[in-house]
Amino acid sequence: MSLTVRDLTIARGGVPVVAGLSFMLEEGQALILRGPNGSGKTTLLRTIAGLQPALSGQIAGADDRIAYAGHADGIKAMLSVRENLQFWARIFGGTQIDAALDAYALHPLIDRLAGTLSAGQQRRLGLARLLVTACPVWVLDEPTVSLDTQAVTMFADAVRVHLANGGSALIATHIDLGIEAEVLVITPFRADPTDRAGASDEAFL
Amino acid sequence: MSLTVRDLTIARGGVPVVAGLSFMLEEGQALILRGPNGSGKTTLLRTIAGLQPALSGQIAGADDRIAYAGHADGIKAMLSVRENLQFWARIFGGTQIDAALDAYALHPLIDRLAGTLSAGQQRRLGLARLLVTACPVWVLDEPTVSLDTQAVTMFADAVRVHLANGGSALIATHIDLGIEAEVLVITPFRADPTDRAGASDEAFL
Amino acid sequence: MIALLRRDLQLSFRAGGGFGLGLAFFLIVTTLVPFSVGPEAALLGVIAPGVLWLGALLACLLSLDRLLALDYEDGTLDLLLTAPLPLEAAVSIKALAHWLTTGLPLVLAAPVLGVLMSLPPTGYLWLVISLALGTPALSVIGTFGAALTVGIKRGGLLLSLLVLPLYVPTLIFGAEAARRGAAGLDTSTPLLMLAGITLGTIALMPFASAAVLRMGLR
Amino acid sequence: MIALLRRDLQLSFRAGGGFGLGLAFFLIVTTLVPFSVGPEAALLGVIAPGVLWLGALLACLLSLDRLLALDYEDGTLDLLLTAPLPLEAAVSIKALAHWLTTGLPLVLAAPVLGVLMSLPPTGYLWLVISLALGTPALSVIGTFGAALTVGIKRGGLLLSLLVLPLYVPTLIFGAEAARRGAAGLDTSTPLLMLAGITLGTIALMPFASAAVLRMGLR
Amino acid sequence: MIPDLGKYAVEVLSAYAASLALLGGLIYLTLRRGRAARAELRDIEKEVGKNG
Amino acid sequence: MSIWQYANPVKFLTLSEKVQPILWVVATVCVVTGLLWGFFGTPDDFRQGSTVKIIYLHVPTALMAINAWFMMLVASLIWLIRRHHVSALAAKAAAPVGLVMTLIALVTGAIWGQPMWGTWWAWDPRLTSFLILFIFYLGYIALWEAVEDPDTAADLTSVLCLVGSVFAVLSRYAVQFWNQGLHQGTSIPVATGERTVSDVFWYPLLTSMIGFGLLFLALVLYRTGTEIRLRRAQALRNRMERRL
Ligand code: HEM
Ligand SMILES: Nc1ncnc2c1ncn2[C@@H]1O[C@H](COP(=O)(O)OP(=O)(O)OP(=O)(O)O)[C@@H](O)[C@H]1O
Ligand SMILES: Nc1ncnc2c1ncn2[C@@H]1O[C@H](COP(=O)(O)OP(=O)(O)OP(=O)(O)O)[C@@H](O)[C@H]1O
Ligand SMILES: [Mg+2]
Ligand SMILES: [Mg+2]
Repeated sequence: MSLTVRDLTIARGGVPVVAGLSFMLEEGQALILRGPNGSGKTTLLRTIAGLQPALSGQIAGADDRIAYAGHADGIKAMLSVRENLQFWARIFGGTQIDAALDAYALHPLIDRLAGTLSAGQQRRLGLARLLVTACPVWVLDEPTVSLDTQAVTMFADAVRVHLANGGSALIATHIDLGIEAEVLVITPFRADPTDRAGASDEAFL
Repeated sequence: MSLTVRDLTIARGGVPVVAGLSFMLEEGQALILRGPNGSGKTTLLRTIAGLQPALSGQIAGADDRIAYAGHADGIKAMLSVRENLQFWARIFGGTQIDAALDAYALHPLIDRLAGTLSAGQQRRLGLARLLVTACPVWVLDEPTVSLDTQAVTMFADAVRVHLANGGSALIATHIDLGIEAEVLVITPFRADPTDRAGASDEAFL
Repeated sequence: MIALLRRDLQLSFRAGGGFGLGLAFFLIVTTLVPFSVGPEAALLGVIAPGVLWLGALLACLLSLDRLLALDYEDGTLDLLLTAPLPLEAAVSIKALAHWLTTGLPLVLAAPVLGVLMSLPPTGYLWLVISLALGTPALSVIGTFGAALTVGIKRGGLLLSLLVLPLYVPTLIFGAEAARRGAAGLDTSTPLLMLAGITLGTIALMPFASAAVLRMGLR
Repeated sequence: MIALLRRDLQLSFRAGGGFGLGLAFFLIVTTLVPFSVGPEAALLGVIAPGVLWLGALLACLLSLDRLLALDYEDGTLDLLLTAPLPLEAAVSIKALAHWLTTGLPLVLAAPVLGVLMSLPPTGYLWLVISLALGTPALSVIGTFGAALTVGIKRGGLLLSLLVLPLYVPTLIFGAEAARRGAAGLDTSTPLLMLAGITLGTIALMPFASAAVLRMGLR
Repeated sequence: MIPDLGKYAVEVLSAYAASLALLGGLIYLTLRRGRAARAELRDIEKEVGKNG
Repeated sequence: MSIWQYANPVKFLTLSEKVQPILWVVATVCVVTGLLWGFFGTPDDFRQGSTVKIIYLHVPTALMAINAWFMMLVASLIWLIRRHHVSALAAKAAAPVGLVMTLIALVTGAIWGQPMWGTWWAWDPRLTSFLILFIFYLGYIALWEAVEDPDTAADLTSVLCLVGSVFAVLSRYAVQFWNQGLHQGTSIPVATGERTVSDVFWYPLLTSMIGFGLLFLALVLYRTGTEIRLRRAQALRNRMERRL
């Protein structure tokens, strides 16, 4: 089943930021989202993940199939790496965390409290969480922030494996990830400021 | 006056992470700090900024000359961009914020509450803060996280101007900044885990 | 769901997790009362049931700001929202965890503090019963307040302001039951009312909390 | 330094800044007391000075967790530490801002709440005087507590726990002065002691707070 | 002119004074905020008109 | 043509601009007449003396305090169900008015209580419920102030208003139960005897009540207009910013 977005308009703070966006994400495919700061990437990803409502347009194939990873990783400083991963595995109905630990070379850190990890190590843990959710669609917002080159490779490999298994990924980023994927630049879909259809401010204009 | 670090050993969480590190940062010079995740870059920068004590070694030329920018930007969500910058300008004894606004193209956002900016816009504001402090030594920890390419250029330009004015900069990063500068890789200075001289748990070994 | 409960309990026992802090607060407030109103045992005995109830309520209240805000800050709430788990259930579990780590210890500790406050001997049983019946309502109502203020930085005080008036009926019936018990009067009416409030809030509030949480996270 | 004071005041008046919340908490706690101990005016009148002091103290206490923690979370404290401003001064300014936004309103509101609590008429003046003398000490001591717990996530309850014992002397003398005033007795000794505590803490605590803060941020 | 209020003059007058003061305050603040809003909107509308 | 068309802010503004002048005039006339008539034109009560004149302030404001909350409840429901911005903003606009009405009722009651009962305040159920209402107003306003996004604020405050109303009713019963608990029957007869107000007092009181009702309406309309303008200004500013 593919993720289909049709004629989507989204707003942030009552202002539409992206309008008329359509795309389709097939199984086994990755899509890289690009656009300058403030162009609405985060807003778009949150909308697709179901964290905020769209102004108009349809999103199909998203329900309960999405693993979202934003700027915050949902990691408890006072739980160990193992406990953090196990918790998320259970919430999503799984139990196996070994594959995730392998993919991001977290075995040496397994009993460390997550709060004592460095910025990049924490990020790796956050990305490992995706692997235990077993969700087919990954929606990732700047996943490689703070990662060193080696860890970026780990991430690219993990994405490739995920795609090979029939998963798909939607990734917003400013840097090059080394993943062969289509690129969607959202700048052309910048919402026309004079067209405010559906925005919560619309009524006041 | 230059920043001189001699035979520095630093620890994080009671464990030494970097040992025997020496370098010198002249006026007008920039130094890029590289190393994989968890190699101790953040710890080193915080030590140099005076936020934590070194285990051994000397740091000269750092007192009251350092503007530090870490992962958190010291930005109040409920103050506008202008108010945030003005506050820091006043704290550091200045008043002019126009140059800083220019350098990071913040004029259009000047009356927005900082909390409503996108990730990259907030980062730009955090970097603009460096310009109002008028401190000669910049100590920056992954400054370009979340920035788009255009903003990275702004940052590189700002650093170049700062260097041309006799300032200096010490920057930890994983990506390429486009600044001509010496690179210091800290991997070789990784502390020997069996040698725990000076660490807080030394006494127990 | 059990995973969530387990994690919440686990976290509360970790350093900085706050288990026992509510209890300690209860203890301290209760000991401060004699300092402020004077040490006469007769006076203290009269106000003891009320003060103990109020102290328990405040201790409950103060631990509320950790209930959801921590999960909000580190992104756990966003992720839970996208997880295959109804938010109503998640919210109920969190309220349950809160009660287990805060309310229950308070109930068990109350008799000890009763001694400090010269509570009349007849009062102990009723104090414990009324607290045991009433504190679950405090946790559930408090979860609603925490959900309302989840997006607000350090909303602790605002949370108190919103939640305290909602606590009024529970407090009135609870303290009334404890007072009547201490005075040797019949306690059935207030206890019944208290039980009614607790059951009602447990049944209905999770829906309000989940709704409010969805709005706030948007 | 004036910039810091100005910013703190500005922030407290902004949305979510918490100005007035301490006051509201004071009001609510005071109204909850009759609900828990019963409505008799005679009884309330006796415990009124103590309850009002305790309420003011708690309101002060609860606003402490915003005092430094917000600045810690967004990195402002790290930056202030590297700024050319003695940390002792910064900490004092923060305590002053806290008193202006929390303590002072409490002092002014206390007489109104005295009415609700059937405070004897002779008590008003002394209540206000004792609060005016005592609340600055509460802010300064509280800043120390806030500095101690600054690195701890949602340390609000722990903070309360650490600070409450430190508040005991202030509370004892303050409540004693108010009680004696209400009873028409001589209040000079407790008031003198109270003034002494306030002056002493204002002079010395900032050093302790700054020292503790430096350690905590390490 | 003022009617004889007997021994309760203070109470009655202060009740009226306090109420009118509160009402007056409310109305004053309401009007002030209303004016400010009108002025702000006018400025912005003018600016918007200028820019297209 | 349904009345929902006035849920459009602009239409609402136009209409309320038209109605307001008349409304203000009538409200002022009624309030002033009622108060002057009551103050100058009525005799003293044989039992309460001249303090009975306080009734012309106390009762209308007490009524409006409750009605304002009721109006907010209705407006909140409309917002939650039909998402008309005007109703959310009207609820926001009404809250401070209700707060002041509650405060006036409390203050005049307290002043009245001194000569009548010999105390400013007693924990009588009715007074107590009013105090709780006051606190609900405070919390409601504080929540509006604390949430940045206006629509989220509207959502959250609406739910608070609903849940708060349920608990307010509960509190009312709880309080009634509580104060009869230890004392059989309070020694304080609030408003007994006065229920059958004689005509001399009734007509000025009625005028005053109508006046306060209209005044409330006028204030809410005006304040809603203010809120709409502020939202509109913000919307325009956002739009300009985007264009830059
Ligand atoms: C702080 C003190 C007081 C408060 C908060 C207060 C509050 C109230 C409230 C809430 C109402 C209800 C309005 C209604 O249900 O229609 C009311 C009505 C009334 N009050 Fe008071 N009251 C106070 C003191 C007094 C005193 C001292 C008197 C006179 C002895 C008084 C006389 C009345 C009268 C005559 C009414 C109208 C009753 C009716 O016909 O509905 N109140 N007051
Ligand atoms: N509280 C702690 N207790 C124990 N070890 C810690 C603690 N905090 C950090 N560390 C460890 O210290 C090392 C240095 O961390 P630091 O944050 O300085 O790394 P870094 O070079 O900045 O890495 P990154 O590129 O990921 O930001 C890491 O290996 C980390 O795991
Ligand atoms: N609360 C808010 N009120 C008004 N505007 C907002 C608010 N939050 C965000 N915005 C604006 O919405 C736009 C989209 O923000 P978003 O975070 O989606 O951008 P982004 O593409 O993720 O940028 P970045 O690359 O910097 O993370 C930005 O221009 C931002 O300034
Ligand atoms: Mg973003
Ligand atoms: Mg780092």
